Amino acid sequence: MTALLEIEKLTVQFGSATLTDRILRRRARVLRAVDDLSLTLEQGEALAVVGESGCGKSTLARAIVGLVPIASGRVHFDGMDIAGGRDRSTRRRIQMVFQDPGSSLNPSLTVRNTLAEVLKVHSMVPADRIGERCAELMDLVELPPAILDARPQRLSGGQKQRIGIARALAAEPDLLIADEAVAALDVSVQASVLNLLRQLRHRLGLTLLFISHDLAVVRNLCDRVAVMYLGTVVEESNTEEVFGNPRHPYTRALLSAVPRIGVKKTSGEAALAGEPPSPLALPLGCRFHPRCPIAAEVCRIEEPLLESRQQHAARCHFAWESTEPITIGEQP
Amino acid sequence: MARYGFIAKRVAGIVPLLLGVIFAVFALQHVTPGDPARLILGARASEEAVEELRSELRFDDPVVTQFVRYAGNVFQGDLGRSLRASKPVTSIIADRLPVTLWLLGAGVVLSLLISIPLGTLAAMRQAGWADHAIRGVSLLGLTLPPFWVGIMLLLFLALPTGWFPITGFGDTFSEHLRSITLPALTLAISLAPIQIRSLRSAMIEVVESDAVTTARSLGIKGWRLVSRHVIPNAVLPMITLLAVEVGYMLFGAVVVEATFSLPGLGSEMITAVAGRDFAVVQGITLVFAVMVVAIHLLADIALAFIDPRVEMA
Amino acid sequence: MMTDGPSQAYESDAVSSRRPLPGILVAGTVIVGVFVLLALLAPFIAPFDAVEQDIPNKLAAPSAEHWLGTDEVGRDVFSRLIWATRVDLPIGFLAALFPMILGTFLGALAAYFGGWVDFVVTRIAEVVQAFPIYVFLIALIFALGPGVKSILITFTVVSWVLYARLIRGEILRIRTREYVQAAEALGYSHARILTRHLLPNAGRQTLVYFASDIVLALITLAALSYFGLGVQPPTPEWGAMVAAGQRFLRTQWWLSVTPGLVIAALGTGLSLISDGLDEWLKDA
Amino acid sequence: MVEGRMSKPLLIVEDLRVEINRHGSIVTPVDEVSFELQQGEILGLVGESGSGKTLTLKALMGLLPPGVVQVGGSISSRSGDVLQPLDPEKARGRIMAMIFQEPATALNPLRRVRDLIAEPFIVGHGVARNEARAKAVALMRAVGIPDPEQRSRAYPHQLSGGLRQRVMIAMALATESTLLLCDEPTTALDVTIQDQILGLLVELKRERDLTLVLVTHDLAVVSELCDRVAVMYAGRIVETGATADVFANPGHPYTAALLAAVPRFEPGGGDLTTIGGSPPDLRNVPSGCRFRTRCQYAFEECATAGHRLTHVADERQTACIHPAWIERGVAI
Repeated sequence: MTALLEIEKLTVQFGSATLTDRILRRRARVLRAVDDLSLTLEQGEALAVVGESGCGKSTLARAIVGLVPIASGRVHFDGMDIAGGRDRSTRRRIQMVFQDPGSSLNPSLTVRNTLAEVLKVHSMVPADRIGERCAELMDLVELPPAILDARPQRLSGGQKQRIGIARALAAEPDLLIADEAVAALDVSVQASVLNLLRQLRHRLGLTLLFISHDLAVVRNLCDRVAVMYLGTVVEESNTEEVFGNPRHPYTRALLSAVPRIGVKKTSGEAALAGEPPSPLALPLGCRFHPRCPIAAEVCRIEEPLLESRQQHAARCHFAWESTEPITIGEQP
Repeated sequence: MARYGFIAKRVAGIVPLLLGVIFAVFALQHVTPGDPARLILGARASEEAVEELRSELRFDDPVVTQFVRYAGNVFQGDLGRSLRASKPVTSIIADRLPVTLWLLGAGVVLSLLISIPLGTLAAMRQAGWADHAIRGVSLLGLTLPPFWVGIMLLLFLALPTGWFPITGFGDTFSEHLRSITLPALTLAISLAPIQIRSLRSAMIEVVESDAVTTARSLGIKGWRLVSRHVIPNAVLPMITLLAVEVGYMLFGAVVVEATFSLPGLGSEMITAVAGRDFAVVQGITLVFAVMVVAIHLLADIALAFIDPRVEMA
Repeated sequence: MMTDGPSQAYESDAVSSRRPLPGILVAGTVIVGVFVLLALLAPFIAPFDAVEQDIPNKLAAPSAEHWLGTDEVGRDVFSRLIWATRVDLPIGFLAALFPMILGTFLGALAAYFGGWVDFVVTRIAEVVQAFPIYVFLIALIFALGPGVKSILITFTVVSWVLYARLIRGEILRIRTREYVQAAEALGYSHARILTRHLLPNAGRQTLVYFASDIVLALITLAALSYFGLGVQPPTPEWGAMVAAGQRFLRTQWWLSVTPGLVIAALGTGLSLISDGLDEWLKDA
Repeated sequence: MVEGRMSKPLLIVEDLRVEINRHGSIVTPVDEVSFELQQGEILGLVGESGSGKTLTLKALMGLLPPGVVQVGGSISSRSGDVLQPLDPEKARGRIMAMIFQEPATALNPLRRVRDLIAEPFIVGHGVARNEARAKAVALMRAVGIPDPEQRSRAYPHQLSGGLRQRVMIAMALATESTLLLCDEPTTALDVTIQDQILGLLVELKRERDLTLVLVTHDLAVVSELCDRVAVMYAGRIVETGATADVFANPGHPYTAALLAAVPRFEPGGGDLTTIGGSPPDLRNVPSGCRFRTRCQYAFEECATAGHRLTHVADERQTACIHPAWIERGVAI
């Protein structure tokens, strides 16, 4: 396998020093949504980025697609550096599926307009084949061609989400980024969209970056998982390794916090106390230490590095203290 | 506290705004086609007189110099002299301002007396006949020209009854009150429809809001619900509306004063426009603008005190 | 157990049932349509000329010949009301259209590009808004001189601000919508994103406001003419007719009353269109 | 119809029917809903969007939105040994309180937290203001808000989502109601915060002897928390029973399909089972069983059968008339 996407020390920040800040010589309120993050995505794999809201996973997705500017770091896509900007044809090769079916389609365009626009702008097919191609795309996402002439407000959430996928596929991307693409859907619809994504991935040889907060969904779909906390990756490995042998205390907490069918909660004990600190004021040392059940003195002082053992990386001073697998929340 | 920071920022922001306003007023004489001195004196004035006026008003200086001089004068309280009345513009404004303030005060109070009960009633009886009637009347009210409403009041109230003077402002307090009644009512009729419509939708939004539903779920009801949860949240958009409406309000005042020949700033402005009295038109325009800026500022300060969230803005 | 069928059934019934137009929108369109017809067909409908004087027959009471009587120089009031439609309606329309075009353009640029463009547009708008805008209108018309041309110029200079603020706010709101981000991800040009994805969706509120702004423009135009600053005599204009009739209020009251009613009727039609559009476009 | 089998139900709902009249066409989002709530239990009301679960809850509270009306059915509550019709106007804030989905909008933004929590004490129990504020701070501590003294002076917008939901819970507790109706209380929260809040609810229930109704779309949350569950589909309850029983051995094809569609927390991906078709348009519901158009077990009688929950075992009821499914429910 070769790397399709290589991210090195990526930083994305919001807000910058204003004029008043400069006059008053005060520290600018800069929010580092993604902080010194490195990640590699192999050709054809499905990598999940999981984490809670505010951890920067959506910003990471937007930075890769080129919707937010990159403050520093290297982003290499198929050998090209795209951190500083990209031309239209490179842009086409990275597409995104969004979260909210209610706002992901332009309400004033019919489905056909939406799809045809992609085909036209990027000259994907000759002009006389556009109608044909639209029908093919509908077929690809398992929707009847009659929907082509409907406007989004007449469609159900699941249908809209499929059209969002079709729009991305119309550009024939190499990398598809799905940002919480099934989070807003009902269980039964979610299942069918997940199945669709899995099929498409294998059929079209897509590389998939799947952003999600839902660990069960991730386990169902992805080969590899990266866990993010406060802007950076704290653990990364293949799915079974992360779920079966989590090395970072945050991953463990996350896994045991997920409610499961068949497990009854009998006490008020929570997997993790407190709430994440504001990304505007990151704690010194390890950024997880204020909530960490096993934090020691070193954690308050020294920020751990993302340390790797046998293709399993974790950003914790004690990740590899003992190599015994830790199992969490065993099913009865 | 953060809200004081917000207010300080807001007050500081006024200075460049006022400069912009003064510039716009100053620019009025420069957008006028032709020689301003000639315009002021009229076509039949002699060339010497025009020349004299031009050098007196220093129209030949560079525009920037003229503006700096004009702004300097304004900040010192000198708005120039009226050529027709040969008086300082400030003294004319001082004479006329009280009448306009009377009219505005009475008009706004009257309009709120109309709009608050009607707007609340319409919101509470949403989609009932009272709501439909109130919405219909306020929609019609939006379309009535204020001067015409004034004339109708004269025709159907003042003329048949003889209770209200048709023109003028009188000399005593009770005469003022009688003279101001119909003009204020006219102004109120032109302001109330917008207020009713906004208040209605604001009230409906608040009553249906999650926050009020929560309060009701806790058993809070009756006057306490209205006074602690509905009114404070509905007042916020009303304050904003009154501030936005002030521009329209002042236009209404100008129209109403002219209709009823009330000796206020508005009728003076119309007279000055007809007499091409530049300095007076500029001065009154400036006073009106300052009133708007002041009211916007007051509204923001009021919002800052009611709503703890403004610090985020 | 159950297999995935051809995904969810297509809600065909929902597609075929288009939402009906609100009644008030239809009613408003009918009213305004009547006025448009009056303006177009004035030469055929109006029984008399608009400006020809008939001094001996001045200030006549309503009669079979002069339905609404005659004015102070003997012109037929009914005819003048009809002819005035040709003046008030197009001027009112243009006095709202020009500011809409300018305001939408500037507001869209400000919102889309941000930075210094936004800074400049917002600051100018703030200054214009510091004036009570219709009073500023009087001052500007005073400076430019009365007449249709200065009316249109001043309306444009003054009331673009409201449109600019409206469209700017809407675009800033819609810009965060995912379909706009999708368009950016697809590498569409600025022009395409603005014209195809932002403006059609941001423009709904503008359209609603436009209809009600024509009412404001009509009333303001009438008021300016009432002051003698608007349309100049002898051209028939409703506001000027109210003013001319005011002198005869005690005796020939209909001279002032009828033009006001006509303004209110047209205004009501436009307001109904505005409210109806709002309702119709709200959840579209 | 429900026949009371267990002793001392706290609340009995019979044939509840709610209508929406929109542009002259009437839809019935809640139809023939009957259930009993036992003292001290947690009952889950679970279903997908549009199933009528939230409106059922709001009907109990008498807080249906404008234009939505309860047109039939009865709700009675027990006081002492007597069952009497429930008057929501009187019961709100006395015997029952509600916890809402969106803590960001559910709190009055203009009032300080301590005044929000103190208000039910003042209104419902005539406590003086200062004493009520002191009690408010104590409650804040009880629901696990750190630094309650200091936080009590904050405004809602200054708190995080998790803390706001704790404030919401404190407000409900301040009414000293023993019945808490929770409408998707953790849907807006992150998984670790959800874990904390669910734990808090379990603790509070035990400490204060509360009875809870939990409306949610999340089957796993139901499984973690609820003693009994009622599954809703298109406005009707299709199955009720002890949560563990229902989930282990569903007695209605819809419940079974829903459970199969949830991605499980187990190794290995693979296609999820989905439900064909989509929930019916409420303006045009199928006759008889509303699930029959999507049900692969449907037979002729499903089109004509009236809606009726049948007891198949102790505490188990199903609306399915198919013998095989009745059999399944019995066979525990």
